[in-house]
Amino acid sequence: MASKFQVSILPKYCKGCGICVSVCPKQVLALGKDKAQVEHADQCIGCLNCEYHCPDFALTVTEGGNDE
Amino acid sequence: MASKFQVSILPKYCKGCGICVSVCPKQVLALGKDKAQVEHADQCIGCLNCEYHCPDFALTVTEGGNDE
Amino acid sequence: MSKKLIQGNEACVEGALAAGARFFAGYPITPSTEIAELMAKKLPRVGGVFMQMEDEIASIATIIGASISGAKAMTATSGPGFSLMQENLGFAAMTEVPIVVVNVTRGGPSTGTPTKASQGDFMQARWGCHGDHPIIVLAPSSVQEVYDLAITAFNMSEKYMVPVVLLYDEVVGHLREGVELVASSEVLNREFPTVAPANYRPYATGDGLIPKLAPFGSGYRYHMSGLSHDETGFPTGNPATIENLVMRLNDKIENNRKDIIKYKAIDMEDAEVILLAYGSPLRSAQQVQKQARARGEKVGLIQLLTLWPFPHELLTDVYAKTKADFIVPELSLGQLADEVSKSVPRDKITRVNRNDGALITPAQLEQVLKGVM
Amino acid sequence: MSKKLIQGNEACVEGALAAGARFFAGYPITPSTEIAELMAKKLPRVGGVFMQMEDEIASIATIIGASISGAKAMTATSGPGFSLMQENLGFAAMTEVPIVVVNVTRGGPSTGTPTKASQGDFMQARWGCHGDHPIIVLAPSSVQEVYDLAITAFNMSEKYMVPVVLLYDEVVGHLREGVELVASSEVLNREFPTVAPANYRPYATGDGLIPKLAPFGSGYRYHMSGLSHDETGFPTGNPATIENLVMRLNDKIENNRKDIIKYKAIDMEDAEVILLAYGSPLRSAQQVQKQARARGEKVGLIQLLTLWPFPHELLTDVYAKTKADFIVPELSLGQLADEVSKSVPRDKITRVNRNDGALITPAQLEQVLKGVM
Amino acid sequence: MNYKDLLRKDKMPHIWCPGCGHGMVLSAFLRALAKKDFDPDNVAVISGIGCSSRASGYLDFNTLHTTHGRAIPFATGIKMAKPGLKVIVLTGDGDSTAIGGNHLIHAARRNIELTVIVFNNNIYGMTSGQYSPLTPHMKLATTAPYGNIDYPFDLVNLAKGAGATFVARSATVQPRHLEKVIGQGLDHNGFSLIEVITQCPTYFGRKNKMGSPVDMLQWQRENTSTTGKEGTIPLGIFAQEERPEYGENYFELIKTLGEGKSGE
Amino acid sequence: MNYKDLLRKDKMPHIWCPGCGHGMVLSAFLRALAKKDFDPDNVAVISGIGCSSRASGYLDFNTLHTTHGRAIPFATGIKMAKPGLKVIVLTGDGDSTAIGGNHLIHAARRNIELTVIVFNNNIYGMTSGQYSPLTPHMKLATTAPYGNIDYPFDLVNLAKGAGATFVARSATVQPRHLEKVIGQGLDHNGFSLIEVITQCPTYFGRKNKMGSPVDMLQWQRENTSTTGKEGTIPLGIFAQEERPEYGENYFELIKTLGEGKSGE
Amino acid sequence: MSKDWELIISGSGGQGAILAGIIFAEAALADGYNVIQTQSYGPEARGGASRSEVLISHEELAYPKVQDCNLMVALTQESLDKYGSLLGAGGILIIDEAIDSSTLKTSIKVYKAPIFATAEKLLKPMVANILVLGILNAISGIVNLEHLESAVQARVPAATIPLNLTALAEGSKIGKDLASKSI
Amino acid sequence: MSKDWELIISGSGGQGAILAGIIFAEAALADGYNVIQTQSYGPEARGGASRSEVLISHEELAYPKVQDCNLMVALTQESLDKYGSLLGAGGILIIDEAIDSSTLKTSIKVYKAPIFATAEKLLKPMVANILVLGILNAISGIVNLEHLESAVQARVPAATIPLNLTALAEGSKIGKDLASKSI
Ligand SMILES: Cc1ncc(C[n+]2csc(CCOP(=O)(O)OP(=O)(O)O)c2C)c(N)n1
Ligand SMILES: Cc1ncc(C[n+]2csc(CCOP(=O)(O)OP(=O)(O)O)c2C)c(N)n1
Ligand code: SF4
Ligand code: SF4
Ligand code: SF4
Ligand code: SF4
Ligand code: SF4
Ligand code: SF4
Ligand SMILES: [Mg+2]
Ligand SMILES: [Mg+2]
Repeated sequence: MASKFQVSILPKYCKGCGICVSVCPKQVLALGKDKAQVEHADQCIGCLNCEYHCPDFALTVTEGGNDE
Repeated sequence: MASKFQVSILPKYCKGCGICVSVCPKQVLALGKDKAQVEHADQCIGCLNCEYHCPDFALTVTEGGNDE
Repeated sequence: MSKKLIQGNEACVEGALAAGARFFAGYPITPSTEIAELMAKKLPRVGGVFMQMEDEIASIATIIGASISGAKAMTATSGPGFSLMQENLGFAAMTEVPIVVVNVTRGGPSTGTPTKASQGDFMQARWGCHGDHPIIVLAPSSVQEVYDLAITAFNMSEKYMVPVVLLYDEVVGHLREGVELVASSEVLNREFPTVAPANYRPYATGDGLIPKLAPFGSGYRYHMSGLSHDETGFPTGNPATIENLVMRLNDKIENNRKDIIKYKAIDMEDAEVILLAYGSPLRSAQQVQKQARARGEKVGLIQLLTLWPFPHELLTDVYAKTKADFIVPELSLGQLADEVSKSVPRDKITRVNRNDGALITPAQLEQVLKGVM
Repeated sequence: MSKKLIQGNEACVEGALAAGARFFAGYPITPSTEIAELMAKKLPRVGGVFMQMEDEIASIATIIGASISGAKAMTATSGPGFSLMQENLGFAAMTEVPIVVVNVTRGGPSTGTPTKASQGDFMQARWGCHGDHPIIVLAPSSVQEVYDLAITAFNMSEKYMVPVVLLYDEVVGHLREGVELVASSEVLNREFPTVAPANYRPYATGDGLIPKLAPFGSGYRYHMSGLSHDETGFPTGNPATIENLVMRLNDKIENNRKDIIKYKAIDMEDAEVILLAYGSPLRSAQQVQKQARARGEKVGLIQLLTLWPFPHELLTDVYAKTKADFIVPELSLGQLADEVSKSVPRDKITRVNRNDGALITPAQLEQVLKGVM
Repeated sequence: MNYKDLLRKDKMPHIWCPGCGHGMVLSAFLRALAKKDFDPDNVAVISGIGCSSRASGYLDFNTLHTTHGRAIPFATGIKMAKPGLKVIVLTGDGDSTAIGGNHLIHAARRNIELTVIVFNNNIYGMTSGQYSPLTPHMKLATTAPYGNIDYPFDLVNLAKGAGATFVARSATVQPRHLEKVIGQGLDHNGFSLIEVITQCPTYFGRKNKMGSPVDMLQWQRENTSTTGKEGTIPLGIFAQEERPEYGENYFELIKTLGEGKSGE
Repeated sequence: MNYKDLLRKDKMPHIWCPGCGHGMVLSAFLRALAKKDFDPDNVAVISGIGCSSRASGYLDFNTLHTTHGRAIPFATGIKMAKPGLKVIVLTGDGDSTAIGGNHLIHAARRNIELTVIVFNNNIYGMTSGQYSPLTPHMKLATTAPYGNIDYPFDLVNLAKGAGATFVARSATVQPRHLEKVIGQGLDHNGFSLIEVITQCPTYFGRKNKMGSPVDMLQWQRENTSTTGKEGTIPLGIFAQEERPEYGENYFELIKTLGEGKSGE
Repeated sequence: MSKDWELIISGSGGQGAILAGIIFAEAALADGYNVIQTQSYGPEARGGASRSEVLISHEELAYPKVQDCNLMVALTQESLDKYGSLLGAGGILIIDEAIDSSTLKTSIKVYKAPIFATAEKLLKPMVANILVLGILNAISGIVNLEHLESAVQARVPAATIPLNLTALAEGSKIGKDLASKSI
Repeated sequence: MSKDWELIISGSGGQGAILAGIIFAEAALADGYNVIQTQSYGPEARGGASRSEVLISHEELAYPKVQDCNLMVALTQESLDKYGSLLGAGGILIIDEAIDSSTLKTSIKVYKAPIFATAEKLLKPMVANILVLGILNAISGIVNLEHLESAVQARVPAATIPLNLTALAEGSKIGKDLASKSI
């Protein structure tokens, strides 16, 4: 079942530091080759930890679907 | 009767600020024309207030007569 | 209007205020301190800001900041403080923020002889800071000139978006003379951008070479940096852009030498000997030149009012026409004479130097003149 | 002994240590930082002191203090930091305390282009501080020369009791070349007083003009001051004493120009064109001169190793003999060429300038040479 | 307002290394600011020189990148000449406490309204890893190859000792706390200083074998505390005091004298 | 040893104005020093620029009159290059806390063994009466003709905040207390700072209508106290802490590395 | 009159010699002269003999310092001893009656006046500097007395204006007396 | 052999191109050549393509930068794309087998080697820079292998010496192979 939160990562900004991965309480995120990526979108609880910890403004967590 | 303390003032150093006069508990000192002078040598109790307060190293209080 | 009897340093304040100066930040130092003291009195009364800073570095940084906010801003100091200001003088030159820095010179080097006159900062005023940078240096010799050139300093600073140094020695600073406190020239203000903020590129100057910098808070949001930057103000590593920047910064002054270089040349036509000076030695030169002419001797006088850029074209020209001998009196080991030697053959220059804090007297100059004639 | 492959900045450290430097205080700045870093490693191992200070002002003040205690002391910086050091550079000049200041130059003005080469501090090195002051400036062009001139810098500083500036650009600082780490010249140490403390007058120099300053703590109790002072070191307001001091400070350098001014002049005899340079542009000039001679063209080369005092006598002499055209390549708007113009007619000087951070290439110079020949 | 809209998008991504904490400080600052009522035209951000001081370039305000250590006096001039501006200083530990130390204490003493955010990564990042006045005793740096024998400032104590009326400390590992104290600093009527403990994995971390950025945050988690846990670096607000602001005093004086009146 | 024998008699009388407190500070300093066991050849006295900084010239030691504000780094170099010297800095409130503020806090932080005596007359005496960072709020000065809107440092707090291990305050009106705390400062193994409240009758006193030097001392008597009397400026020792001295740490390091060994 | 005046007023630190010079220069300026005023500055100014120089001319002035002093006021013996030799042959000297001028060139016209005695009579010795301006002007006749009065009013503290004007008037009287006697 | 070599070694930030250049220069110095090594410095050095230049000659060297590159190692496609055009006609290029060099001048002699594959085989991709030195030297024959070995030993961390020497040997082998094939 889809989460009501949408996590998006700007690959152009992401530097793959892994901080978001480490602070996500739900293992939503994982490090791909050099960049973070969303692995378990459905698990996101919208805590914003990832976005607030990202040093590169690469992450955005929005509520509701993809409507904006 | 003479005091056992000797107060000497170096006129070359004294700038007549009057500080020594103000801190002497025994009115030993007075301001003359532009310089401090010893007025009541016999009253000196050797408290050293005057010497310690003099900004100009002009005052010396010594114990015993004039022997050195 | 009647003349007022005021000191050089007072005239500096009056001139600055007349030019629209509304911000002063400084740190006291002899023999410039009266400028700060008078500014402290006068600025709050005209709604301006006076700040005494923790040191000279903060002083110049603060006035640059004030100018970035749109104020006409100034500081005043003497040699030791002027040395400390060099790094940020270069910043103002690089970012093209107009400021006026007054250096009332005293005997050097180092702490030297604080209460006596010297002209030992002549070269420093041009070359004190690292890197090729633009600058204008003006040098009054009388109290009236201090007033007038203080206005000119602000005008040139705003017009060319460049730091201007007003340089005069202790004698000129403390002398009292009658002065007409009427601006001899129109007050100029920097030009502001007219394009819409969205299209604004602060350092896009076109052929005029002079940027129109919007004051902070005026609706133009942009970036300023002391790093080599492009037209948008952002740092660049592009060699061509860097070369253009360095060239433009200097060309905006060099291309306007005619407007910037001020001097008075008297009795040049038939001159066999020319006295060339600025600052307090100029006063002796004036007297001696007058006396010599009265005696029928063919002596001319050049007074430099702009020191930098240096008027080489004038000297080359005058020398070509007159082949005159030059006498260069200065309160320094020969900084001015050395610069003159780029345009006038070394052996045509007679140096009169004094470094003891006292003035070069007319009598001393007469002696030299006799030797040369 | 075999050569070691090291960077210019490493050679600077090796040279300084070979010259006996045992004190370094500095503040990091690109492109000089490797000097501080290497000193931090090496000095404690030879019983010397390394200190990282709060800023450049503290850095130079601290090494002057260390030198007053008898240590051979040095700091290293780049343009912005060098600007901040000017006031106290003047103090060292005035009190005659030997120190060595390394300025590894980068693109200016202001923060400029920190990682690229420039020669924009040429004039500042001579004139950056207020007042007429003595100074020596040396300029290596190769890693070996950095090593050798670092030793020379300490030697001259101790011999003439004057601050010495070692000036080289980023390229020379970061270049790696094979270097023989063997002092090419004897290590000199300052002379200490021999008179009894009671008769000691620190600035009584006699004809040699150079004071024998006792290190603090060596049994001579005396006073040093940046105020104009007499032979005893105490402040004076006496005009004649002040004049003598300013003159002596400068004469001790000027009278020894022969010993101080180092240069290499190659193929002068029949030269029709002379390339004149220092620092990284010299490297291109070397190559081009060789190539030109190989082609049979009468091209000479002058490498300046001492920049200040400037070798005007050499240039005047060479020009008088050869009437050659001069080509002056430099990473600046023309500071060097302008100085040359005091000795060589302006129209005989071809300027090659570059301000974009890149080097003047041999190809670029060949082009210019073709135009001149 | 979305805090990311305060960035100059065309300058992004920023130049900071992967995992550098400076971006986290910037993010918290923008989030705090975005919650206030303000016009970006009236915000000025001033910085010195250093990795952290590159921050100003990424922000869509009036931004000024000054000389090393001098951001505060530049900001002082900007503020005093245009008191309506909200003036913020973004600076490094080296920029603000080494070469800029004097300006910091004097601005604190004057109580001029500037919000100063110190990106404290315990090192000079920009020049590749020399120790700073905030590098802990015996830590390694390129200029402290045998361990740093200097003692660091406690920046909170220094600012308080100088008379600062608002002093706080936070850390990148606590982005919400950080955002909150920056927000309070921004609201303070007077000089405010927020020290932010942040990580430089490239130099401080590598030299001192502190592992990845994630490890460095873990170190922060274990060694800082908002509750004063024994043996940790305390985070929180350490001074918050009302004292008339410098500009207020000054413009009050002008009013008293009567603007426009001349003479004595 | 008689303290007056430590003066350079041929330079006396000194240039200070009648009733200037600077001579009282100097006298107390010499009395304190004279009680110690020392060789004048191994004493170095460093000063900056100011009326107070002229003090060095009157003392029969190794004396150095430096540039304005920089006495402390000069002293640092002298001390580190010759650790056997007893190095004392005599400085003014302007010299040490305005232009020299940064060096002061950094020396305190490092805990380098220097005894710094600040002649605090609340004014720039030498340049004829401008306000200093220690001029009280709303007092008059030539650059504060309408009253000083700046707030002053509390120098004791500043030094403590910077990490100084010995901090004291005394006043010229208390020559015995002054002598005592200077003596303790001289004995301290590390950085010591003694602020001395002193009078400048010529500028601070005259501008602020404080009367004669005698009146100014009376003001001190009423407004300072060694017992923490409410509403007065406290005198006494405010920090006295043992922490390894900078030079000690450094020369220990050298020993560990093995002097004379080369290479890594 | 187109004679150029080169005036030196000297005294000890607190006597107001410099202020007197400024006031006199200001009066001369109001009178239509070109004027330059300078003063000794620096260590000398704090205690010791201090000196104010005033150049007064209908011609344009260039060099700002006294070259041939022809008018001098010395308020103390010390200052006369220090600067007296600068006064040229035929110059005018105004001094207190207690001062000894016997070592000066004989061609100098010396006016001795009861400067301090009169000032003390006015109960304020500190007005001696203004009083002496009255004498000086009465003897030299350089400026219009009204201009001198205005200059005094403009430069002394408001509360002391009446006192200083009285002193100036006293000085003028003494000066006229002396001048008439010496004719 | 008195041919002058102008070598560029380029790669991405962390690959050790600069160290490789220094080691090769050091070996050449030991071999009796004159050498100059320089590198790209500044923003480029932090991530992105980095570059080490080495000039090697029996003549004295003056200008310190590459003018006519005749020998090039590129460790990444990005660095070849950036610097490839600097390699002159007839020059030698050494690249990983995965890199595309099709856009270069045809006269260039391209040696493609399994650089990263071999390095990974040694379990340490980070030794690619040393491995490539082996290839480079085997193909160009510039320096005595022993000098190259000593230079490696002097410049890599002590713990990694054996590994790096193995990499160098591997590289030499590959280089000899390639050289022999290309004859
Ligand atoms: C006058 C001057 N001195 C030195 C430098 C070199 N410099 C640039 S940034 C810096 C230190 C930066 O450290 P910090 O402020 O802590 O910022 P970080 O890079 O760690 O974020 C130094 C020493 C300079 N640019 N200008
Ligand atoms: C770089 C520099 N700036 C300014 C001055 C001018 N100056 C000399 S002493 C002084 C202030 C002295 O005040 P303080 O240290 O309190 O000493 P005081 O005279 O009051 O004893 C100033 C501003 C200077 N000499 N050098
Ligand atoms: S924290 Fe940001 S930069 Fe780091 S990996 Fe996650 S998205 Fe990428
Ligand atoms: S919002 Fe929270 S749960 Fe969702 S991805 Fe981010 S950190 Fe994980
Ligand atoms: S205190 Fe000293 S200077 Fe003052 S009057 Fe007494 S003896 Fe003279
Ligand atoms: S020693 Fe005491 S009693 Fe004697 S004169 Fe001095 S102050 Fe007076
Ligand atoms: S060097 Fe350190 S402070 Fe600078 S960007 Fe990289 S991680 Fe951040
Ligand atoms: S001016 Fe003030 S501080 Fe200076 S000597 Fe006079 S009284 Fe003392
Ligand atoms: Mg940092
Ligand atoms: Mg003071």
